[in-house]
Amino acid sequence: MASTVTSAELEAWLRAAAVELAAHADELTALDSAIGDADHGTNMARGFAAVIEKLDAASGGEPTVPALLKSVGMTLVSKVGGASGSLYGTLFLDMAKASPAEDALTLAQAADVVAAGVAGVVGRGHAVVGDKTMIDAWEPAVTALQDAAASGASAADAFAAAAAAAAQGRDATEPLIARKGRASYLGERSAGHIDPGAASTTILLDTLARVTAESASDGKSA
Amino acid sequence: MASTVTSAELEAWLRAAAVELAAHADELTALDSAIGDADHGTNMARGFAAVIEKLDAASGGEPTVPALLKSVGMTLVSKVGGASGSLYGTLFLDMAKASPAEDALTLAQAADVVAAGVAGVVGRGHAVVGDKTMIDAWEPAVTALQDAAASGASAADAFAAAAAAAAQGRDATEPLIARKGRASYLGERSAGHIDPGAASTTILLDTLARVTAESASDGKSA
Amino acid sequence: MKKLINAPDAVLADALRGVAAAHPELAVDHENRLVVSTAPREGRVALISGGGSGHEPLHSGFVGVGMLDAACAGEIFTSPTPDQMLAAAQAVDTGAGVLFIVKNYTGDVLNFEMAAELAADEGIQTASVVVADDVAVQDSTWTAGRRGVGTTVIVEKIAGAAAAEGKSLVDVAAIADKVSRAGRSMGVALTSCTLPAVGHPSFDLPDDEMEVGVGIHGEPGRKRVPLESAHDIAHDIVSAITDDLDFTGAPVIALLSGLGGTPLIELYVIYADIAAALAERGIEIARVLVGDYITSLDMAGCSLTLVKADDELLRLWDAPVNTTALRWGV
Amino acid sequence: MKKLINAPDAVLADALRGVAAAHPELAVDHENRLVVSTAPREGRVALISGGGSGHEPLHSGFVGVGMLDAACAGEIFTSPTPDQMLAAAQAVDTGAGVLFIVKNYTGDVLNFEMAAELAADEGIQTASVVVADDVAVQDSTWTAGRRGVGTTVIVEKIAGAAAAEGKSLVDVAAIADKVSRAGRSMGVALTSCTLPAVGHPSFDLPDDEMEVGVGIHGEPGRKRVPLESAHDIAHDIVSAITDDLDFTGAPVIALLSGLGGTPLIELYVIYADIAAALAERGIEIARVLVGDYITSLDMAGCSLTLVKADDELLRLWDAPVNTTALRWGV
Ligand SMILES: Nc1ncnc2c1ncn2[C@@H]1O[C@H](COP(=O)(O)OP(=O)(O)O)[C@@H](O)[C@H]1O
Ligand SMILES: Nc1ncnc2c1ncn2[C@@H]1O[C@H](COP(=O)(O)OP(=O)(O)O)[C@@H](O)[C@H]1O
Ligand SMILES: [Mg+2]
Ligand SMILES: [Mg+2]
Ligand SMILES: [Mg+2]
Ligand SMILES: [Mg+2]
Repeated sequence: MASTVTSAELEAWLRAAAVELAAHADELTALDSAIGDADHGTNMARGFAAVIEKLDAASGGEPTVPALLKSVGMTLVSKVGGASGSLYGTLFLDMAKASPAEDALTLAQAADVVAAGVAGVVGRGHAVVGDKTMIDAWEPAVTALQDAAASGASAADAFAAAAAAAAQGRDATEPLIARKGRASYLGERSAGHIDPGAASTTILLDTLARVTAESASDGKSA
Repeated sequence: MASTVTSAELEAWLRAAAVELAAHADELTALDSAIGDADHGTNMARGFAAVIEKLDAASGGEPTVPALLKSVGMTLVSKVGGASGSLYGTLFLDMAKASPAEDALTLAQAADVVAAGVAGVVGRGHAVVGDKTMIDAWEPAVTALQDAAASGASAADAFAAAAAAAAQGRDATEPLIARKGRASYLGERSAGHIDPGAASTTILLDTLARVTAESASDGKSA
Repeated sequence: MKKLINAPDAVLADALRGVAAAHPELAVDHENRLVVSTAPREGRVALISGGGSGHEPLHSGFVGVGMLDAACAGEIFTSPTPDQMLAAAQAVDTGAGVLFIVKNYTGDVLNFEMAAELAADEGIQTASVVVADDVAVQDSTWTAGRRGVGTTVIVEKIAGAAAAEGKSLVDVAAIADKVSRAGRSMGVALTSCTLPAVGHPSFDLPDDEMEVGVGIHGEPGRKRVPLESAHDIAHDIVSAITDDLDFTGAPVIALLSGLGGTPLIELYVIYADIAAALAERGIEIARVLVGDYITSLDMAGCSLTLVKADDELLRLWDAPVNTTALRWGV
Repeated sequence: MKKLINAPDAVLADALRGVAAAHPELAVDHENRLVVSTAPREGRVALISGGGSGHEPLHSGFVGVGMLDAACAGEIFTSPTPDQMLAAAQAVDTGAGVLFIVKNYTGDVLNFEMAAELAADEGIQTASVVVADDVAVQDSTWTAGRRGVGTTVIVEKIAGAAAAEGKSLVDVAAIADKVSRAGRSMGVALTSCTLPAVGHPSFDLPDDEMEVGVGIHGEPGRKRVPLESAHDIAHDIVSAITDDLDFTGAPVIALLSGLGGTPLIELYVIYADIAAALAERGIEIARVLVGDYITSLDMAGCSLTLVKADDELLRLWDAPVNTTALRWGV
């Protein structure tokens, strides 16, 4: 039962996430149409396509975890734009900063790294849970991840728990009145819609859970 | 059997024509949409509304025929605009010039007056029959009117013949390729549509026939 | 119909009130529907243009120093009337005479003709230049000829500069005529326009089609074809224009105008392809304007105008101009 | 969707090619999506703005003498990125520092913040002014605050004039901030805009309704109501703006901008009513622009901006400016 995450797994995650985000781009944009400016799906798809390009272009061996995360963060910052570009960019850049220069992280380290990334997002965007942003998905995900790591769960189970918590957080944004980001301009009219950034967060974590589960079963079957 | 036309009859005609043109404005504009710029109905309705205003404002007794025609011509020139404004304006101004300074015209005089007006339109617009313009209605109407006058017909019958000839001329514009006016820009695509100016000409002559017929029967019954 | 208006038949009067409110440096004659420059004319030739409304900024946006002295505003898409033009001539004539700049539409031509007769009666000398530059229309002496479109803007600018230099009416008219003959235009509509008084689009254009060679009053063009890319549209209209007149070997003034409902970003997109198509043909663009200069109410689309110039015309083009829609050097 | 484009994801790159082709006096960095002024800067403070594309002429149309030194173009409706902004700062900094003019959207604010950090790392001094003038949005320190709209144009013009006078970064930033605080805006949409990448309107607006207080990205506004006359719309937006800030007793700079799909004639129609509504309230309009200055792709509608000025701000407003979308005195 693997309780580590390797950079190879992270790379597999990013590649799978790019596919998922492209597949869900219209859905994310539709959410952003309702309470934003109809570009979140396009932004995320464009950003992650650039991440894949960067991965494909990278020569040499597997990078360390922080090198990989930093490269992703830089790419997102320079290719996504909008609020999500700087926020997802900050997430990855701050995860990179918190990560030991290794090829793999223990689950406990991974939990701390994600927590550091999310703290970076909060530091930049000043959102708290209940503001109807991606933080509503990330905060419970971090808690679930840290709890799972502390209880000795496998990486796959831990990320599954994080993804489930994110999904709950995402759904919980629906009735909320936005206090941050573009949706806040709507005041009460923002209620009744799911936050697009919380939805893309959940896609990222769902994919991470799936990829680590696949990798765990590959490991077992191998 | 009246074979004169009085300025009172002409005024009754103009008032009735204003009503008819307003009622048919959308129809004329629809014709102008197909091969022009969708304003002929609005132009004619606006112009004749201004004529009525002018008639209403006129104090004193019945004007002479040329004074009435000139006032109408001036009003059309200054209120209609577009091709039809200068052409219908010229029609009335040149009819006024050709008209003896009387309160009534004999039918023969009336035929000559209309012919002079139409000659003025031709002089200004250089259209010949077959160019798909109002001339396609006016020319046969003038011929019919002159024939009727020569054969001693009543005014009502003569104008009815003129209106019928105009209607025929109007219908004959449908297959033609326009060579004058805005419709000429369409080349072959102008075929298959009735010319709006030929249609408004027919409305004017129809109304004149109706008004002189009513006035004749009023005269009989009186 | 969704428009910022009060009533269909009040559009023109209201718009003139707006022009007056926004531009105190212009004199607006509401009765005669004239926009008149208050800049001094000092014995020089005066320029008057006008036409149906709905093509803004043409013509009122080009009234001012170095361009028009007065613009006569007709009803939407309807030529103004001779009495308006006469009033304009009376307002701006200094004794040096008046040039009428006329777009080649039967209504405009006939009304300016009547105005010239009236002006002559009043002792005002006039000359006229008729712009007929739309290559979408077959040229022929048997018909009304070509429509007048974008070249009008360039005629107004260059003739305005010539008048400002104190040239005689004959000379100003000759320069205007030279520009007029050297200009060619072609437009493309992605949507119809909607006249306020009509309330629905003037023509039906399916969602996947466009009208190539459309007129600025929504007159049908050369053909209706499936919607093309900016690149293909650019090549189409450049070909149509350059097939009609050889634009190589001389500096060219280009005008890419939106038709009223197309945003600037799209004009720049297609201008990139137009510039490339012109370069391919060895045509040298010496001056260029991109924006809304001659529009067709809310129509989506654009029109391209090229004028074959020379050093003299470029010098006059570059001369100072100060109007609400075109300004430089002052 | 009917647009003059080649492909939804090529719009920005193509438009920048068009800007480069049309305006040789501007330097376009296609890699970094920058439009940079080639006019000399001579040791003075440099001004940079930027934002999502689709609001043209904002910001690239305001690059040039007396206004912006560089504009960073984001994807359609998406803030540009910090590396673009850093590249712009590196291109225009003379050592006197750079002012970032930022519209108050989370994306723009965060990306310019990151850019300021990167610039500091490179030894470039920056200051930022954030414009948040849209009265349609409730102001609050608990939210993202108000959106930044039309006042941005006026900040760019006046700060540009201050920089041209050789004022220090602190002083230019202070003037920019003063203008920003003195400005209020409100917009009305008659139709939605359509993003090229989306292909259908961002929101549904029935044929007989309008969105009052719409954002320039199609963000819903204060309320959706039956379509009103220009007169009533004018009174609505003037009330909303003047209820928020007292504009009496000082000269006011007014900007009436079309949103991209509304023709100029309609802007003049409603400006007549706006001018009347302002006069009724005793507000003195000292300067006014009517036209497309800050747009929302092909949206039909308009936005009104008022800035409370004083003699100093009017003097800076009147200073020479030479950009593709605003030009006078030169
Ligand atoms: N201050 C903030 N803190 C955290 N997340 C935010 C903040 N502002 C916006 N977001 C997130 O960004 C998402 C919008 O991203 P996107 O649409 O790509 O950018 P933009 O709003 O600039 O168009 C929102 O759904 C929300 O989750
Ligand atoms: N040269 C001409 N001679 C005679 N009639 C003409 C000529 N040109 C146009 N017309 C008439 O004018 C009509 C159009 O009038 P209208 O639509 O009011 O003016 P415009 O064409 O300026 O919009 C045409 O249908 C045609 O009958
Ligand atoms: Mg968004
Ligand atoms: Mg017509
Ligand atoms: Mg007309
Ligand atoms: Mg965005």
